[in-house]
Amino acid sequence: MFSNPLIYFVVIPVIMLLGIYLSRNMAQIRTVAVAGSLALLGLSAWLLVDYLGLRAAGADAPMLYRGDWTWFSAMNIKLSVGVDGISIAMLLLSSIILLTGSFASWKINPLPKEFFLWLILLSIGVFGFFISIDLFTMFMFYEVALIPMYLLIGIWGTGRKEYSAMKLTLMLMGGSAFLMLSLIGIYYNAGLHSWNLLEIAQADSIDHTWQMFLFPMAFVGFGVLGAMFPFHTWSPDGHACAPTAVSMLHAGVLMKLGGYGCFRVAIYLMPYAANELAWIFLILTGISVVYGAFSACVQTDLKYINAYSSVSHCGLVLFAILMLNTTAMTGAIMQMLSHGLMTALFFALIGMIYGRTHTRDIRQMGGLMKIMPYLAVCYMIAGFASLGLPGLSGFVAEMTIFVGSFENTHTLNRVFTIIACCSIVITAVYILRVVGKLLLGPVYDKHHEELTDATWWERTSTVTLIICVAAIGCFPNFFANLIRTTFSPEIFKVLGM
Amino acid sequence: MEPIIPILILCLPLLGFLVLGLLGPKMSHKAAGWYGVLSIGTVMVLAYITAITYFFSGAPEFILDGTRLQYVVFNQDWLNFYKDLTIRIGFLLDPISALMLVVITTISFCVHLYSLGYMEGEKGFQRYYAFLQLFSFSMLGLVVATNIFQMYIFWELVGASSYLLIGFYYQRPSAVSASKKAFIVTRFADLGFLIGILILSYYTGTFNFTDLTGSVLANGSSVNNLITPGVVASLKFGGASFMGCSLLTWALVLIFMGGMGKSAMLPLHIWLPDAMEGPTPVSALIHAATMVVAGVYLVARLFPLYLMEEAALLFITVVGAITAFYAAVVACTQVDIKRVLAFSTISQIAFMMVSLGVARPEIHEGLGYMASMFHLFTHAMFKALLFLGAGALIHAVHSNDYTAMGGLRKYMPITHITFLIGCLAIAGIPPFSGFFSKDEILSACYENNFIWGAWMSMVAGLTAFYMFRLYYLIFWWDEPDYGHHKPHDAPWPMSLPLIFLALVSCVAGFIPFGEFVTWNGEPYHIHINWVGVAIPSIVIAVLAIALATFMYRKKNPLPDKVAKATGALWTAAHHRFYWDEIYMFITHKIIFNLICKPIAWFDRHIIDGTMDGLAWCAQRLSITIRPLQSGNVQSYVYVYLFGALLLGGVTAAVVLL
Amino acid sequence: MEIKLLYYLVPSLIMFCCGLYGFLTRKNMIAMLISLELMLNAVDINFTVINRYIFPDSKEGMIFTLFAIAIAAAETALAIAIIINLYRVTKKVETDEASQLKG
Amino acid sequence: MDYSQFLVMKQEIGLLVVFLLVFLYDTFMSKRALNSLQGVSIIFFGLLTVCGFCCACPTATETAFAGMYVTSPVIACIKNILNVGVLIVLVQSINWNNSEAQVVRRGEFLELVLVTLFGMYLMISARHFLLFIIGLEAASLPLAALVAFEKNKYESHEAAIKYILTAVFSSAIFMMGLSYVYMLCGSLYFGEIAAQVATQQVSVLLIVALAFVVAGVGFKLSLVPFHLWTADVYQGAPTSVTSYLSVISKGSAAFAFLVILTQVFGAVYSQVWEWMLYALIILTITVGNLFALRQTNMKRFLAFSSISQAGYIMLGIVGNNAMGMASLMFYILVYIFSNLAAFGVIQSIENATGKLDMTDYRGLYKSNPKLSFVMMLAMFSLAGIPPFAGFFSKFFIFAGALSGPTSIALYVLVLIALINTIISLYYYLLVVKAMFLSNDEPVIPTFKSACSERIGMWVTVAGIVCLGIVSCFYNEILTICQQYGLLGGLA
Repeated sequence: MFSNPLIYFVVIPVIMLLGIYLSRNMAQIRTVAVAGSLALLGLSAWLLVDYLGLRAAGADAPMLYRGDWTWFSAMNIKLSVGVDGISIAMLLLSSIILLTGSFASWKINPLPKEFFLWLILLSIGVFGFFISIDLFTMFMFYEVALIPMYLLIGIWGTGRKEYSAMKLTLMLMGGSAFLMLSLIGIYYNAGLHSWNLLEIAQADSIDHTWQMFLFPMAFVGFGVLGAMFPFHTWSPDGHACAPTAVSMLHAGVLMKLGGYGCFRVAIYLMPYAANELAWIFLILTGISVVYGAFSACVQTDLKYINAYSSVSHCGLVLFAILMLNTTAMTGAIMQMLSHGLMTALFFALIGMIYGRTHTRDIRQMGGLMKIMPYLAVCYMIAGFASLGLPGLSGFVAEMTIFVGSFENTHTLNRVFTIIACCSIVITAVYILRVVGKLLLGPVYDKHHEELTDATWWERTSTVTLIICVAAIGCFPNFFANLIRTTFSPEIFKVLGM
Repeated sequence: MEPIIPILILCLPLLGFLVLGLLGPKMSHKAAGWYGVLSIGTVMVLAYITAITYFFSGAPEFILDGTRLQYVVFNQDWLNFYKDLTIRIGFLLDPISALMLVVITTISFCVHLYSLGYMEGEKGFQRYYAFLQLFSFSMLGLVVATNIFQMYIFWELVGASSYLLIGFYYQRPSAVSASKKAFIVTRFADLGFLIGILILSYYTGTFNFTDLTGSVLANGSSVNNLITPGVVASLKFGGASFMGCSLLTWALVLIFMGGMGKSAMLPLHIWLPDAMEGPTPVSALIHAATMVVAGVYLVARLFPLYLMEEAALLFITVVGAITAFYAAVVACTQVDIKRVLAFSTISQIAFMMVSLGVARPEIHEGLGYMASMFHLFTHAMFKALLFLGAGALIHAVHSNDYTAMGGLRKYMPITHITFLIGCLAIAGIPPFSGFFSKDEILSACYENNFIWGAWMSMVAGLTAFYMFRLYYLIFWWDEPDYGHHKPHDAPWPMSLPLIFLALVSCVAGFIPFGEFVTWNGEPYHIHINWVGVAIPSIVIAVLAIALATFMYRKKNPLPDKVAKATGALWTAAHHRFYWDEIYMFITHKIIFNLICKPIAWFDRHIIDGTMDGLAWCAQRLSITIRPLQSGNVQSYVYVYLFGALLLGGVTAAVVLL
Repeated sequence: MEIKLLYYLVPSLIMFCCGLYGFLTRKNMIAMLISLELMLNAVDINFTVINRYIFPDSKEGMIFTLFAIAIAAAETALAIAIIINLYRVTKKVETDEASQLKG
Repeated sequence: MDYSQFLVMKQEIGLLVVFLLVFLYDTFMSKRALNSLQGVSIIFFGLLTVCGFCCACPTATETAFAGMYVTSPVIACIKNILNVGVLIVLVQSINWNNSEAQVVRRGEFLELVLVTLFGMYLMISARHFLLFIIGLEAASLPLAALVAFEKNKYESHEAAIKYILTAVFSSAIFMMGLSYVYMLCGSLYFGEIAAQVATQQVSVLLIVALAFVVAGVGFKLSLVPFHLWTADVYQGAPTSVTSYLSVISKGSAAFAFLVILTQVFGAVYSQVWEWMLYALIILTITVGNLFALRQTNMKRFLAFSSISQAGYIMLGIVGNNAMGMASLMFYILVYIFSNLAAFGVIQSIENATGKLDMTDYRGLYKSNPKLSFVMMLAMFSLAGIPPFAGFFSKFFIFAGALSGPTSIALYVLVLIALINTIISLYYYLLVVKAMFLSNDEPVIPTFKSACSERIGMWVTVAGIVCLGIVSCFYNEILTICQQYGLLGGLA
């Protein structure tokens, strides 16, 4: 079991949990958190290289590093792991954000130990989800990732934290209720006595009528986490109240679980229904894209702006997935990466600004460029990434999505593609509105003039993220190939390509 | 051709941006400034070498049987979508890109040099140079694009660097809002561009310019006769149409929409006057000479495609003609000298657009195309000259308004002479460069349709009038009180570019432009139609100048009277025909108040309310059924019994009936 | 006159319902207990006569009745004990009094 | 008569022996020795539990007394599960039972508990309604005495009187229904009734009788609408008794319910009681949840939570196969551990400070981090959050419910149940919120729980953490059920 590298994505966090449990002071906690996340990052980087090597050497299985360990033998539930390019991209993303999140919560207070314990439990869920290919294990890790949010927001959050934490948890769990039913339904209706999604996809034996019933549930179940309209309402409140690292991890990684799940489970296993019912969700996600952007235009709280922006961007992910072609799918995964990184950057910066000014209301701030140029410049870069400036990650992802979506010749798809394209303008509006209000112009509050610029750990965190954002933006083909060339043969069959 | 020089042309400015951006704060002003100047100077030399090689080496890859060819120096895959649909980053050499290389690097170099004096001592000097370098990089990338998506990428980048430079004085709210406006308006236009690209690329399966336009070019000069039906079909997307127009028309019009945004065509022009909030050298570089002509360049780049859809060309012509007239009228009434120049820029770019719009292969072998490019070239020089001159004036009197100027010819002779040369050039007085290019444009217009010719002649007259109005108001008119610090000519880094550009404006007209740049690469021999076009337009220009002299040479009440007499028209023109107010109304009142706010309200109250409402319902329900648990054991038993009987009764009824 | 099964079953049902009625309406717990006893006895009658009339071969019903009687006695004893305890605390044996735990 | 038949009843006899030993110890030992009474009985009972796992386990289905009594690995398994639960209850109650007010009655507590357990054994093993009734009453009546245990507390009496009156009423109804069944089938043997039901036409009488039987057992299980006594009794009874009532009594009743429905009335499943069960499940889960929403008394809150949990347990019956049965048993097992963990904390706090209200739990994490941690795990497990055992039991119970022939109605039922888990998550999180999120100064001061209570909590926490992740428990139960379940052992 321990000869499989993937298992260490769960083992390392478990060791981190132990380490933090045994730590006596803040320095030790930080050491464990940073060392552990570095180890995870190293592991994912190694995995990336090794994976590409294996693929280049001709490994053409849909998933590599496969491992199966029987768990509940009677139900044939296994701990099955395996990764393809998409999972690796997600693992890489998660470890980067965990690392930067650890830096961003350098001075977390109160109860630092508990904070990191929950944060790492959350990351266990995330990593476990991305390496699993067994529906049961996947679902279990999915829920593991959800529940620490309640405490993380509830204890360390700000504002209406109790309400938001409760709303977030209940809505996400509501989604997972649908999901659970759908997964059990898939298991029984596939008739394979197997939870392994590769086998189910291969057999494609789910009855078409049942697909029509199970697909919407799976899609909605994951869609809630992917902030699909009208189930997105947990996101603004939740993000607004969450502490920095949690916002980063949640918007950066957890919301990606939704998109990943929609792709991996809903569409992969039920292609017939995906084809038949895509239009419903296309409308919903298309609305998400524009709706989130418009909503962001009038918000005054930085985190709300960003949360609505996430609704819009994540809506684009689901939107692209529903286009059911490789290009759009590639774009969706790139958008996940891109959005994960840049939104984490955003939330990190907002946390840093909030830590200094003690307000997130853009009406009460202004001219921060003069006071804290480093943070302001980073914010601007994040903003540019978000509005899709070439050279940063947002652009390549969105363009891939648009080109891919336009490939779908159905009129409805075309119309919604054009509607979705409009988001690039609206995004520019709200991003520049914030930049203009917050960073530029005269200093609003004279008391702010004494504030300091970023400290070294804040710089580490932001620089890491910016480098990643720029890397994707400058060398997109590397990532596109990583994702595209590893679409397993089944998916091509599914999509009729 | 070795790719090393082209790569350096692109990389040096990028490197400059990174070095100045990252290390700038640690550098002295002087070091940063000179680094920038040297960097762009090197690029200029390299660009000249490239252009000269292209035009004059006569190598078979550049010219074949007298026809100039498109030559792809390098083309690197950047992002592959599907099949052959790939974004590449490359370097395309052809007449117009070589021309643009020269124009951009020249103006950019002048501006870099000029800024050494103009921006001296400004806070953020290094940042300024970094942005200039970024802009130069993006603009160069744009003009050498080998495919439409590369163009789009750099198109966005120039937009961003324009944003950064307009907002350079970021503590000034007006600069911030101007930069925002510029970005958003052009972004909106880019939406059209993007959709156009999507349509075009989906149906043709390629982004490459050589594939898109090459087939047309390869089949000879006369599109309508010689293209094989198969090529037409593939480019016309098999006859697909939408709302009465072919999809190709839609694609081309949408792409042109991107050009309308960048080139400030009506109704997307509103950002350009505001963009004057940026430092004046920036206005000279970006908002007069280079970026704003990107739209023209885009149309020129895809010109063979446009030829296939005359409807699209007609659209361009109409938009250009209206814009040209509108901007010229507004320019007559503005107070801020930079705004006058801005509107003049809009008007002149519209000239180029019209020229492209009226160009047809059968009319003087596509004269309009050549004229447009010619005008682009000369306009870049004299408009940069005018802007830099304006910068020197502003530098001297610390105000943008002509009311603060007057009689400056005595104090600032170099500025005066160079500015006058610029005015003469733009007014179309021979032998200055503007005359030649404008003359070609008017010829093309007249050849296409008399109406366009007459209309554009009128605009040319207006141009001469407002430019000399400006000239007189600055350098003659009445001298305000300058106090102790009399205005004086600028230091040499600022004067040198002025003199250089003035010289260029004097002689550029004699370049046999048609030998180098034509729509299909075959040389065209310029001949001036003195009787039909040139003489009348000179006469119009002279008359207009005379009128301006009469009205503005000395302080007199005539201008006020004229303003009063024309009343509403003058006020409207002064307020730029209320376009800003209309936009304000649409964006704030309609989009912000009627879309964004209701959506936000809907989200908070309906969507969120539904979720909270579900919770509330559960709570209410919980309270409603509370009496069930009354505490009295007999009521419990009632419920028990009732439940048991109901269970049995209903089941019996269902099962047995 | 032949005494049919029904002649037993109907009265026993009536008895059961009387007990039910008493249980639901009487406020005094002792009275309620008596009503309960009535119901249990109705059940006993049922078992006995069914055994006697329909399935006379075995004695299942009879034996069941015997046990049921014993159980009923135990229940009553226990209930009375608890009622007495309650009476010690509250000096009342009405059900209305014993309804403080609710909601 | 062949007295060797008694040997089949190994577990019952063992229990009787333990009961007698405790009784004798209680009666004849000196006052000082009585201080260790509960310890001694726990040791005895522990031995019995261990024996139940090792040596007393039948390897096949065995019957006695002309088929009135049956035992099989499945039945032994459920009894063992109950034993474990009782053992934990006994350990947790040491502190309370040795308290001054309690000391005169401490022997009775143990003896009554053991007697009720004996009744439950009979209920589970019975294959004849006479034995079943005896078991049922033996399991119910002593509980009334236990509920009334705190003599100087008014609530205890009120709870007891409500319990005994409803219990007797319910058994009257049950027996009335039974008399009709007897009339229709002529026998009280499960097997014979089942044979008759299978051959006869469905009649009104049968349906009414079935409804009455369901009501009678549903009372024990506190299914809505037969549940109204539950909250009051749970609140009024001593906490140890409440915990016993909520897990052991409920667990045994659930299994008995499964046996009666599937073994006796299995033939009319789809015709009659499938829909009854659907209605009951939906009502039970929903109403239980809705009431639990606004409770502040912890015991009352857990009472309503246990009502809705009973609804989930019922889902195991819907599957009507070995998988469903195994899921039901596993659910009971996990539920025992989760609920007892919660009650352990409540009891510990009640013993130390007398506080029982959720508002008193505010800021508990600051003063008693370990207790609140245990409570949180219990809540998460009850709510079905991974990686705790509750998640697995819930998943399996849903999977079990859907394992039968697929019908859309079944999916809708499960969907409603799943949506209800969100409501339940809400109120479980309310407890967590009070303990962790509240910024108020803690009402409950820092204290050290008694050793026994801590042992109890450790055991339950271990169960919460391990039962799910370590797969052998569920695997084992499912294997037994598949081998000796409906077809082999019970028919």
